[in-house]
Amino acid sequence: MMDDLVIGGQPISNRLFLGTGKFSSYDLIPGVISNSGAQVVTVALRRVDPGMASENMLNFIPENCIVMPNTSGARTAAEAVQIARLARAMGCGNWIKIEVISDNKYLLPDNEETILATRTLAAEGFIVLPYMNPDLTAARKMLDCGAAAVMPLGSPIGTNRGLKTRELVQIMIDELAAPVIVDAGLGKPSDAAEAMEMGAAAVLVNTAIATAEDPVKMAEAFSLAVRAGRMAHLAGPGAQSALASASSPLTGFLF
Amino acid sequence: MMDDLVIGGQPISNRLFLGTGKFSSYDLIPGVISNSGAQVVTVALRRVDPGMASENMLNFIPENCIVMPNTSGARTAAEAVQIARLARAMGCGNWIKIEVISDNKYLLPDNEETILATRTLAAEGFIVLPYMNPDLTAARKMLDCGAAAVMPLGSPIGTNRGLKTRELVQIMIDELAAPVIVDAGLGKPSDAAEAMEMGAAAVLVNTAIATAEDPVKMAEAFSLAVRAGRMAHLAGPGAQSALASASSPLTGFLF
Amino acid sequence: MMDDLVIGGQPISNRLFLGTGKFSSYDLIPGVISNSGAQVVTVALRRVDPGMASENMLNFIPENCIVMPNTSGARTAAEAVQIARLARAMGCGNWIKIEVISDNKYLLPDNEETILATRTLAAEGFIVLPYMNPDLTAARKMLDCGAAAVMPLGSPIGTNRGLKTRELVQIMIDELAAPVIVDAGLGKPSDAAEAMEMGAAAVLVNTAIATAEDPVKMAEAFSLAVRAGRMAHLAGPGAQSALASASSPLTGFLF
Amino acid sequence: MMDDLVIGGQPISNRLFLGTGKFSSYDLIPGVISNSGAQVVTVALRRVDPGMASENMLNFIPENCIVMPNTSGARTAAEAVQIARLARAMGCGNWIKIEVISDNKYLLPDNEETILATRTLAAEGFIVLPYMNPDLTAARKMLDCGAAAVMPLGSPIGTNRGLKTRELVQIMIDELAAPVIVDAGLGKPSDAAEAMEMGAAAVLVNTAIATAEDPVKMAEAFSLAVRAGRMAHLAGPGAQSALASASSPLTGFLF
Amino acid sequence: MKIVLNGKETCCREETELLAFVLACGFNPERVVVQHNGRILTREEWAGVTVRENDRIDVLQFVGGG
Amino acid sequence: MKIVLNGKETCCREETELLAFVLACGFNPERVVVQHNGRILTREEWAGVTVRENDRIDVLQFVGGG
Amino acid sequence: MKIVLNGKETCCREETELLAFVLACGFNPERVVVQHNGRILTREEWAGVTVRENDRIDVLQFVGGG
Amino acid sequence: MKIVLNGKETCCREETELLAFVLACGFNPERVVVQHNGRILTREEWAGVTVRENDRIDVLQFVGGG
Repeated sequence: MMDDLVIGGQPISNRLFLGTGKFSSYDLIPGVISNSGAQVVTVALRRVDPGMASENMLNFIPENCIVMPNTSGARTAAEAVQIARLARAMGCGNWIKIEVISDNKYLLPDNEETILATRTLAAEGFIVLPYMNPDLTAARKMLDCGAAAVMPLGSPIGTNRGLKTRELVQIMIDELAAPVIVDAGLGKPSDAAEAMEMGAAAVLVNTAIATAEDPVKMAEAFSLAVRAGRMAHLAGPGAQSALASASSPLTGFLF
Repeated sequence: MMDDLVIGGQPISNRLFLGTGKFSSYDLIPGVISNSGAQVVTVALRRVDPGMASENMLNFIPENCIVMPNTSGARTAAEAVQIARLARAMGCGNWIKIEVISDNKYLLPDNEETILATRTLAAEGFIVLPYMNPDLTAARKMLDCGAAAVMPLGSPIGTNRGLKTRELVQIMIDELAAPVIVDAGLGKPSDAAEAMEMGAAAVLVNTAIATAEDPVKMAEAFSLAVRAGRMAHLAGPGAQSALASASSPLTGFLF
Repeated sequence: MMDDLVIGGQPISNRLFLGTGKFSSYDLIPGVISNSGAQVVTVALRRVDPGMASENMLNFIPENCIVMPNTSGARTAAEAVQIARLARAMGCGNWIKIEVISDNKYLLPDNEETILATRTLAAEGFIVLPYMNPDLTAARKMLDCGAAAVMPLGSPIGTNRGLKTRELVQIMIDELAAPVIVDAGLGKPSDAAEAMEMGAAAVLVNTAIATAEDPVKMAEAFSLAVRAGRMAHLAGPGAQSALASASSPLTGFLF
Repeated sequence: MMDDLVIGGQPISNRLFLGTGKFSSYDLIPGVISNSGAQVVTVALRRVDPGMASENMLNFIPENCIVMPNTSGARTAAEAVQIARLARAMGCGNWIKIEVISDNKYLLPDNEETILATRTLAAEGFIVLPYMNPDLTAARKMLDCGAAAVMPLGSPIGTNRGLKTRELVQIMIDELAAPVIVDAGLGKPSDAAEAMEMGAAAVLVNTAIATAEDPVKMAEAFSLAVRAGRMAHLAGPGAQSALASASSPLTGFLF
Repeated sequence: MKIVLNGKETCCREETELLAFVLACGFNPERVVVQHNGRILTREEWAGVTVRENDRIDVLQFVGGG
Repeated sequence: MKIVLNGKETCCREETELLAFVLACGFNPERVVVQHNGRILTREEWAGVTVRENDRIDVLQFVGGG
Repeated sequence: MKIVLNGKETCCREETELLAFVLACGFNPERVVVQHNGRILTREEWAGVTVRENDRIDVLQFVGGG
Repeated sequence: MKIVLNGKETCCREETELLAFVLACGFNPERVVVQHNGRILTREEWAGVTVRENDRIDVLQFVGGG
């Protein structure tokens, strides 16, 4: 398609990336994916004990989706690298969302370790999308190390607080040639639309959908908003002005 | 349809109302209407001089649209009433957007005169939608006078500044049983989505679409955003939190 | 003094007006007034029953303060007028803050009734300061009726939510020759400073001070902030820019 | 004094730090310092050519001020270290503001290099205050390396755009035991007051004062605002609420 | 004969029926609304109204507006 | 004898001058304002007004308010 | 015989091929990935690896995550 | 004799003590700091250092900065 986002050589027409955590039941996920049309879906990797009768996450994700495992649980680059390798051994492709977090309260990422992990994993052939604290210089380093895109946070993970970092994210979008994907914190479709209007390449949403009263409907709402924001970005918004300007003609008045 | 907005007895499924001013050519309007799916379309009434070879505005609006003339040019209730009556004599129905404005710089409305005009026109059988300064008490009076909805401004007309009056508009939405339609100032689809998420019944957009580089595409973007915002409102957004909350499980970590 | 605000012929050098409601004890009020240096102080008028051993509010207000009674409790212009006349009969001067409120949840004022009360009371020689919903046209009418200043709300009374109405208040300040005093909702000294930077003539603060852990210290903080904001307004702030501009010289670098 | 900020063993009672760049004349600086009461003053180090009859910057700074040279011009940790050592050789003490910047458009810092420079300079006995992109994890590393405080930006240098990074800065303040000083971008006294209310230990302001029409008056305005914000932080602000709460009593109404 | 058309003084040959006047001016009757001395007329009324000296006629149409 | 004091029906021994009534109720004349059957009285007028059966008396004072 | 399975000490009857171990534990080989003494194994390697005393085995699978 | 002063090639009559060089250039010793071939010198060291062909000398001072 004309306006596809291409990452790792794969064209992606739906710019809403979907996280699969926190849903009250995996059974919701197929509906969420189909209603949103998401093509990129994140998962986490966890130890499973014998006898734990957990369902296979992958059964709930359509074949044609790109599965992007994250490295949640990693506190260092080395841990992230190991988790990424394990994830790849699952045989679902070579995309990886790097998450290196040492702060348990706000789950803010460690950019320095994330740069290191990006270097290693990109060199090993992964399609690397690092979750990061918004920081132009750090983003440049990640891209220099081979990241396919950078994913700055809008606000802390799971807070639904929206795009609180817009000042720094806008600069990243304006200065970087690579895709900037806003990940974490977007709470409402209007937040996602705003990110896209600013020129974000995509957004990754999880909590806002998973914690909605009706996650399937909310997924569709986010999907529409992402399309709206992208379309507005392409349509070239009119300028803001301080003073009013009549929308009806200023001539031919009866009075 | 299940989620129609009903005004003046007419079910309206598309909650994006469209203004038709400021387009570089009327030829854009059919595309804008069809791409947005707008069902309610505003027009203005102006004197036309002999020999002025202007095209017939109405030819550019599909038959099935509701035409909502505005009373632009009115500085008093009496003037608004006369313009409304003239507009009705055009034979396009009895909807009227009351605009009474004495401030030429910010085009801010005169709520007091608007209340008076609402009373008269509602009594004469018009479907009255008053454009107003956001004000709960004034809105209550307009509704008591028979307004079918109230239309507070988001920011001054034509500024594209967005929903700067959200504090007062949210209160109106929460307290009034009647539809609250945000009119004026919305500059981007995300603004429209936010208004709808807050519970607005609809939004009226003109300048943001007419001044976009590609108005037809922007109209579609707004239409998607309005649907997104409405859907999110119905889907029940999750709560915001101050602290982060992991979207991946907090157990089963490898490290 | 050089930068005095003059209202009703009285020069006022301290632009923090103080409300006296909600303090845990009247004993706090003298400290609050002296630490803030407030010169205009509001009070309310209430029925007092025989045997109610309440203290005399006025004993806690220094002689040189201007006492500005409010008309709280009034739901109509007529009630506000009667309360104002009673307040004047107390013999503490002829200032009056008009409050006409019919909404008990958000305590939003009725601008239409407030205009009527302003007309009557100004004609009777009161110095009239109407509390109002921010609205340029309504403010013009109040001033035409003889108001000495207008007092738009920053956010609903007692919410400490700050200057949520800045868009409309800024327009009022820019367009009106008379003093615009932001009343209600300011929650922190930075809110007050911002209002003053925008060109407000003064601010009226009550809840933010009365509900602070240390009201006397908070009163001083507000007083400093009001001075800071006023001084900044007079000092002519530099322009904002989108791009950075080094604060250290761009020549003579070692590297 | 009771509320002194202590950095590098030195008690500082005035929490407005002052940058000295961009003033139209050094002659303004003594007035700016005395009117603001600033005790910490930044300077830059630059090559000087023979015959350049420039005045001695230090003559304009009172003896009792702490001079804090910055490392502007450094693009790497090594360059910052060399500039810091040169600055110390000037004999004005051992404070140093680390600035490592490779982005010339937004002047955003390089946190990774800044951490390295912090480690080296702290080990050499400098009192190190790194200018940084707001990032909790990077700040922790700087503090672990011996930084005396961290100085996240409010918005890009010289933009006067205000505290656009409040979300990330608030987290830093809440989580770090060390002083957080907001540096760069604060445009108005209300911005400074807000930073202090949030719990910032100090603010560093340059452009907003230097580009004001009256820099001496603006310096005083900032100084008042910083005191106001600090005092409010200590006074314990009351809570915000969604609903209104009357500031006058709800009993004893006449009507 | 002088009339005031849309607020401007205008010359007119002779008294004439409003409908004829509207057509003579080149207006499309389907798309305009007419006010005669401040009174709004339905299209049906045009045939029965005569334009006379000093009459005020306003002819309005819909245009793009917001 | 019944009067309405501050909106509440109240018993009163006998007709009395307003000033005496105010003092008998324990009000401090310096700090209250009085309305008699809806008419606002100055303090000087209190001595000349008699409180009678069914009169409505309102006594108000300043309290803390915002 | 003791091994460390997913970080917890676990008893095991005897030395066994990893593939058999995985199946015996009830894991679905298609949905898990296994790390043996810190080395990530492909599924093909499972048959050739023996689980011995004190080995560290980690078995992981995908779960919902953001 | 050529030296590099502040990054620019500069001519110099002859080898000279750094202190003399600084004074000859018109710098105020109290207000500048000097780097000689990349080594930062204390003011005390100036007297003992000779400026030679191809030396790199940097002379810096404080200026207004933020």
